[in-house]
Amino acid sequence: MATALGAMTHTQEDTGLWSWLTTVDHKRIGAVYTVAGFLFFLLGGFEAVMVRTQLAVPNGTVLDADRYNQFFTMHALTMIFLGVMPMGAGFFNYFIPLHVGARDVAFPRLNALSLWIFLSGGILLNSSFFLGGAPNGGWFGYAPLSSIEYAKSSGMTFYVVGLLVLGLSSLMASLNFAVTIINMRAPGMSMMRLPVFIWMVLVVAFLLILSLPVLTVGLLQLYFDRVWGTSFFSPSTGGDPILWQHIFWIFGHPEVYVLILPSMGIVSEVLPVMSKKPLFGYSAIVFAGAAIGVLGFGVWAHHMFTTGLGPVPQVVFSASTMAIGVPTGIKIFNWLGTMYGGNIRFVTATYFSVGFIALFTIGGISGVMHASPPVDGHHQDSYFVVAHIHYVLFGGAIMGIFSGFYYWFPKMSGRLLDEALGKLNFWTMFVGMNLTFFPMHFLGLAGMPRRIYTYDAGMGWDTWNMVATIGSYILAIGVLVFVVNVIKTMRKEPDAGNDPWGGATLEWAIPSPPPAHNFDVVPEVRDRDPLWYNRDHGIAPTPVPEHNHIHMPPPSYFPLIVALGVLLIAVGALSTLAIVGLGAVVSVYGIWGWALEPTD
Amino acid sequence: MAAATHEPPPHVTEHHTTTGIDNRKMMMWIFLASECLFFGALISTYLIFQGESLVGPLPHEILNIPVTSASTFVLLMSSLTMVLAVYGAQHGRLGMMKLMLLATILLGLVFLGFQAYEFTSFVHEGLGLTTNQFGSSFYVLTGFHGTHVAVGVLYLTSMLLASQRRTGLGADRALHIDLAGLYWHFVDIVWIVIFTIIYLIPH
Amino acid sequence: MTHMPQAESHGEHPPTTIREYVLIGIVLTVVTAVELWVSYSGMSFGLLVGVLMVLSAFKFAVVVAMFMHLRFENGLLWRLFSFGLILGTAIILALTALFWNDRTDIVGGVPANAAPGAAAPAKH
Amino acid sequence: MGGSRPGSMIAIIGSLALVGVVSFLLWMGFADSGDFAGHPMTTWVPKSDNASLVHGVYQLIFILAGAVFVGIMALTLIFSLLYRERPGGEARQFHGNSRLEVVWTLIPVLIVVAMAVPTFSTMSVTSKPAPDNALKVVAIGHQWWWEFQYPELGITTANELYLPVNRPVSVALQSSDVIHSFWVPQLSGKIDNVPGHENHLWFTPTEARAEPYLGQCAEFCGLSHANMRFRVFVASTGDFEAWAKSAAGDRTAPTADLAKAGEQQFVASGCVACHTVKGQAGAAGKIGPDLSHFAARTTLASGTLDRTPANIRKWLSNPQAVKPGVLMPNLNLSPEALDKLVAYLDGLK
Ligand code: HEA
Ligand code: HEA
Ligand code: HEC
Ligand code: CUA
Ligand SMILES: [Cu+2]
Repeated sequence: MATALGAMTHTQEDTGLWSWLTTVDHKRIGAVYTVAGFLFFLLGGFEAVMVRTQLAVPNGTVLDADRYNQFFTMHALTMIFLGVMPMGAGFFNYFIPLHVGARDVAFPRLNALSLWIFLSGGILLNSSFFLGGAPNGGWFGYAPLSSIEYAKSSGMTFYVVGLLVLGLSSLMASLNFAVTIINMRAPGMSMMRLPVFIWMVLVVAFLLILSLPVLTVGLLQLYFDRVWGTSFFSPSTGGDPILWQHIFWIFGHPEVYVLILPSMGIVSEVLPVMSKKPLFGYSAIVFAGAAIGVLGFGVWAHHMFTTGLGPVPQVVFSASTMAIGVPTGIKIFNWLGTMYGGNIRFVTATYFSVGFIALFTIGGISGVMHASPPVDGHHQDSYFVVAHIHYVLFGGAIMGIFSGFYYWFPKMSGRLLDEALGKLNFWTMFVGMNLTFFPMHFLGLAGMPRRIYTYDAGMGWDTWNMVATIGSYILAIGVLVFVVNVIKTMRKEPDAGNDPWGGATLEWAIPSPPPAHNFDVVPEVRDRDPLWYNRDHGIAPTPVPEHNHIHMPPPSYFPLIVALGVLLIAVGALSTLAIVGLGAVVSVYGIWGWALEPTD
Repeated sequence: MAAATHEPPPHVTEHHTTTGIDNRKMMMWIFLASECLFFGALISTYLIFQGESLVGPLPHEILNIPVTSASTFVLLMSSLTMVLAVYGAQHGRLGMMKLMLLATILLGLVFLGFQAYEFTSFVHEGLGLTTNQFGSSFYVLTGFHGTHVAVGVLYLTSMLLASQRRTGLGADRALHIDLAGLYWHFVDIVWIVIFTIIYLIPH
Repeated sequence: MTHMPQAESHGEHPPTTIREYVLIGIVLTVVTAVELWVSYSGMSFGLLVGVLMVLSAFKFAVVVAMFMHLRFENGLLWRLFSFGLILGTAIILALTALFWNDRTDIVGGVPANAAPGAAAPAKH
Repeated sequence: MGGSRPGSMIAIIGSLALVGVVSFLLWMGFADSGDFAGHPMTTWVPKSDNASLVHGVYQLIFILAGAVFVGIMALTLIFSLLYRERPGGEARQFHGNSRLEVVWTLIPVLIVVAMAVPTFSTMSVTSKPAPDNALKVVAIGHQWWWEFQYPELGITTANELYLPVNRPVSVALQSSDVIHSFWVPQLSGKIDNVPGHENHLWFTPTEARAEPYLGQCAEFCGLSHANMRFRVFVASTGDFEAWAKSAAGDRTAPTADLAKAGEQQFVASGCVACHTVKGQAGAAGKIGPDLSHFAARTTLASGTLDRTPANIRKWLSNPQAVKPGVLMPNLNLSPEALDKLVAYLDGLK
C-alpha cells in the first residue's frame, strides 16, 4: 500500500515521512484517506468473516457471545465510519478541486487536520480491543444497554468518545468541502455545470453538517450518563431510552445517505463516459439527489416502528419513507436512460457501475418494503434487514467505490489497473456478494433475528447460513484479487496517459498523477461536459504562460499538533481529567501557532 | 462585505471566490447553521424532560429570574460592544476596536461569573447535575452554552492579543473581527432562546 | 444558482453610525424588559407562550439581521444559515410533538421495573 | 428498442429468460423459507387474525417489489447486452426526454400509493385498542428470560405462554432492565419491551395445536440475547382452563424423601432469594423465574435446554456454562445437593 501512496502523488519532489505529515496538498491527503479507509475496510471485512464463520453452523463455537457482540459492533462501526466514509472522503479530497477547477480546497490546513483527527479516532476506537474490550452494544448503541448499568466494560465509552472524535473530523471536512464547492469553482463552472459527483458531495456535506451535531449531543449525553451519573437515557431515574433512539436516528438516517450518495455520484460519472454519451437527465438526477437529502431528514423514525410510537407518527414516517423511493427511482431510470442508445465500453469500472444499479435496486426495494409499519413488524431486527443494509451498503456504496477505484486509479497513479484481474475481481465480488446476502432474505422470512451469536438446529436456518458463509469467503477472495491487482499495477511503468477513458470532466485534461498545483492554467468551463465540449468545438487547451509562478500553500505541522491535542482530550475523556487539560493546552497552542503562521 | 467600501482589500486576487463571499465567512455561517442543530437537540432534550423529574428541586422552586435577567442584559450589551468593535475594525478606528473588544471580553466574563454564581447557588439548594431530569438537562444545556461563551472569550482575547502585535491582525483585520463577531452574536441569540424557554415561560 | 453577484445593491446598507447601533441595543433591552413583564403578568399560559415566542423571535431576528448584518449580505449566506435554523426548529417541534402523548405511557414515572421482577403494575 | 443493432432480439430474449429463471429460483427460495414445515418461526404462515391481515399487505408489497425487481434487472441486463461497445458503433447523443421522465416519476408514485393505502387501512384495524373480552397478559422482558403474568387469573409463569384459541389476547409489554422485543412470527409482528414505557399488542390466535408457536426476543439485549427464546401454546378453551386452574394454584408438594430433602436444600442454598414457589413457605424471590409449576414447562432457561432431569442438573451445576452472562449465580452445589434439587424441581407440576 505504501507504494500505492507514493505513486498516487509521485510528481511531488518531497517524499519523506515529514513531508507527508505536514502536507496540505489535497491529493496527498486524499490518498492517505483512501488507503487508510481501505485498510480499515479489510479489518471490518475480517470481522465480518469471523461473524459469518461463527454463524456457519448451528451452535457454532468459533466466537463466544461477548466476542461475537464486539465483532459485529466493531464490524459496523469500522465499515461505516472508518471504511466507507473515509474512502469517500479520499475521493472527495482528491477530486473536488480537480472537478471544480481549483488548485486546492478552500482550507488546506483544515483538511490536513480532518485527516489526522480521523486517523486518531480510528486508532482510538480499535485500541479498545486491547484495553478492556471493544464496544459491544451494536452500532446504534441503544440505551439502556449502552448505559453504565448494563455495559460495565469501557467498550461503550470508547464508542462514545471514538464517534465524537470521528464526528469532529467529518464536520470539519464537510465544512471545507461545502465551501470549496460553492466558492472555488473555475470561471464558467456554474452550479448546473458541476459534475454530478460534486453535487452529491455537496449534499453529503450538508447532510453531515446538519446531522452530526445532533449525534454529538446524544453522545455527550450518553457520556454524562456513563461517566458522570446523569440519567438522560436510563429509565430507572426518569430518563428515556426512546430519546436516544430519536437522537441517534435523526443522525443515523441521513448518515446512510451519506454512505450512498458518493457512490451514486461516481456511477453518474462513469456511466456517461463509458457509454460515450451525456448523462441522461442531468438536472433530474441533481434535483433527485437534493430531494433525497432533504427528505432524508424526515424519515428517521422508520427505524423505530416497533418501539411503540403510536399510529399517527407511524403513518407520517411511513409515508415520508415510501416517498423517498420516488427520487431514487428517478435516478435509477436516468442511469438506465444513459446506457440506452450508448456504445458502452465494458471495462471493470463499468461492470461495477452496472452492478451498482442492479444490486442497489434490490436493497432499495427491500427498504421500501420495511417502510410499511405492519410489514416491518416482521422485518425489524431480523435478517431481512441485514439483507437490506448489505445490498445498499455493499451492493451500493462499496460497488460504487470500487467503480471509482477502477475509474480514477489511473488518474491517481498514472497506471491502469489490470483489466483481466479487474473482471475477476468484479465477478468474484458479485457472485460472493449475492451468495452472502441474498440468502439473508430467506433467513429473515424464516424468522431469524439479527445479532444472535448462536441458533439452534431445527429452525430451518442452517442451509442458508452455510451458503452465506461460503459466499463471504468468496467475497473475501474477491477483495484479495483487488489487492493483488493494485500491487501488480504498481510494479509496472505508468501507462495511463492523461485521459484513458475519453473523460468529460476537467481532471482528464491534466497529467496523471496531477502536478501539485493541479492546473497550469485554471480552465475556463463552457459546458457541463467541458472536455467533450472543447473536443467537439476544437478548442485547444490554453497555452501555459511562460513565467508561470504558481503559489501553493506551504506545508504545516500545526494540523498535526492540534490533532494530537484532540487525541489527548479524547484519551483524557477515557481516563483522567488531567490529560484533558493537557490536550486542551496542546490544542490551543496548535491553533494559536496555526493562526499566526504565514500562509503565503 | 462592508469593510470593502472603506479599505480596499490588498490581496484581491488571492481571495477571489466564485460567489464573492470570503471563504472564511461562508464557512462561519455554515458552521453556525450546524450549531443551530446542536442547540436544537439540547433544547429538545430540555423540553422533553420537563415534568419528568422524579424529585425536586423543580425549576419554579429554584430559578432566579431577576438575577438571570441581569446576566441576560449583560450578554445583550456584549453584543452591542461587539458590533462596535467590528465597526471600529471596519472603519480603521483601532483604538475603538480594541477598547470594545476588551469590553466584550469583560462582559462575557461577567456573564460567566453570573453563571458560576447561579450554578453554585443551585448546588447549595440541592440541585446537582444528577439530582433529577431538570438538573441534568438544565446544566447540560446552559453548561454547553457557557462553554460556547468561554470559547468566545478565548477567541476574542486572541484577537485582542493578535491586534497588539506589531503586525496587528494583518490586512484581513476587519474580516477577522467580523468573524469573531458572528460567532459571538450567535452565542447571544442562542441565549435569547434559552432565556425564553427556561426562565421566562413558567412551568 | 449561477454566478452570484458580487455585492448587495438593494439600496440598503448596514447601520453606519454608532448611534444606530446603540439605538438597536436599546430596542433589544426594552424588548427584554417587556418579556420580563409579560412573564410575570399572569396572562393565560397559551397567550403568554405565544407572546414570548414572538418577542424573542423578534430579538433573534434583529441581532441576526443588524448585528450580524445578514440582511445586507449576499443572499446565499442567508439561505445557508436558514437551512440549519429551519431544520433545528423543525426538529425541536417534531420531538416535542412526538413526546407529547408519551407522558401517559410512562409507567407512573416510577422506575417501572427498577429492580428485576419488581414490575410495578399488574400485581395479582 | 434498439432494433438497429444486430442480434438485439437474441439479447432481449436471452436477458428476459435469464431474469425469469433467476426470479423463479429466488421465488422458490422464498416459498421454501415461507413454509412452516422445517421453519417454525416463518413469518409467512399467519395463525392469528391480525397476523393474517398484515400478511395480506405483506403479499401485496412483496408482489410489487418483485415486479420492480424483474423490471429493473431485465432493463439493466438488456441494455448491457444491447449497447455494449461494437466496432464502428456510435452512441446516440441526447440529454434527456421530458415525457419519459414524467412517466418514470409517475410509476414509482403509483407503486408507492399502492403500498401505502393497504398499509394504512390495515393499521387502522391493528392499532385499535384490544377488544374488551380480551385475555390480559403482561409480558415482562428480563435479561435473558420472559416473565408472563395473567393479572386476572393470578398466574405468573416464565418462558412459556398459554393462550386459548379464538379469544383475543391483549399483551402489555414491559421490561425490567434493557429493551427487549416480543416476537412470535406466526401470531404477530414484534413490539418492543421498553423499560419505563408500556407497549401493547393484541391478536386472536386462530389455530390450537400441540406444537408450540416459537418466539424469540428480537431486540439486542446483551450477552444472551440469542438465548432469550420462548414458546406460546395455543390450546382449546377447555384445555386452557384446565391449565389455568392448575397454574393458579400452589405447587404440588413433594412426597418422595429425596424431593422433600430438595425442598430443604432449596432454602439452604439460597434459591428462595430469587425464586418463588407458591406453597413453599419463604420461597418468594422475584429476581428469577417463578418455579411453582416448573415441571409443567417443556424447556429450561428460556428455551436453551429441554427440561429433562439431566439438563436441570447441568443447569444448576453451572448456569454460566449453559447461558453466557446469565444472572443466576453458580452456587457450587455438591452432587448430593444437586440430586435433591433436581428431584424437587422435577416434581413441581
Ligand atoms: C446506504 C445505505 C442505505 C440506503 C441507501 C438505504 C435506503 C433506504 N432504506 Fe435503509 N437502512 C440502512 C441503510 C440504507 N438504507 C441501514 C444501515 C439500516 C439498518 C440500520 C440498523 O438497524 O442497523 C437500514 C434500515 C432501514 C429501515 C428500518 C428497518 C428496520 O430496522 O426495521 C427502513 C424502514 O423503512 C429502511 C428504509 C429504506 C428506504 C425506503 C430506502 C430508500 O432510500 C431506498 C430507495 C431505493 C429504491 C426504492 C430502489 C430504486 C427505485 C426504483 C427502481 C423505483 C421504483 C420502486 C419503487 C417505488 C418501490 N432502511
Ligand atoms: C458499509 C458497511 C458494511 C459493509 C461493507 C459490510 C460488509 C459485510 N458484512 Fe456487514 N454490517 C454492517 C455494515 C456493513 N457490512 C452493519 C451496519 C451491520 C449491523 C451491525 C449491528 O447490528 O450493529 C452489519 C452486520 C452484519 C451481519 C449481521 C450480524 C448480526 O446481526 O449478528 C453480518 C452477518 O453475516 C454481516 C456480514 C458482512 C459481510 C460478510 C460483509 C462482507 O461484504 C465483507 C467483505 C470484505 C472482506 C471479506 C474483506 C476482505 C479482507 C481480507 C481479504 C483480509 C483477510 C480476511 C480474512 C482472513 C477472512 N454484517
Ligand atoms: C441471584 C438470583 C438467583 C439465585 C440465588 C438462584 N437463581 Fe435460579 N434463576 C435466576 C435467574 C435470573 C434465572 C433465569 C435465567 C435465564 O433463563 O436467563 C434463573 C433460572 C432458574 C431455573 C430455570 C427456570 C426456567 O423456568 O427455565 C431454575 C430451574 C433455577 N433457576 C433454579 C434455581 C435453584 C435450584 C437455585 C438454588 C440452588 C437458584 N435457581 C438460585 C436467578 C437465581
Ligand atoms: Cu431480550 Cu434480546
Ligand atoms: Cu433509515
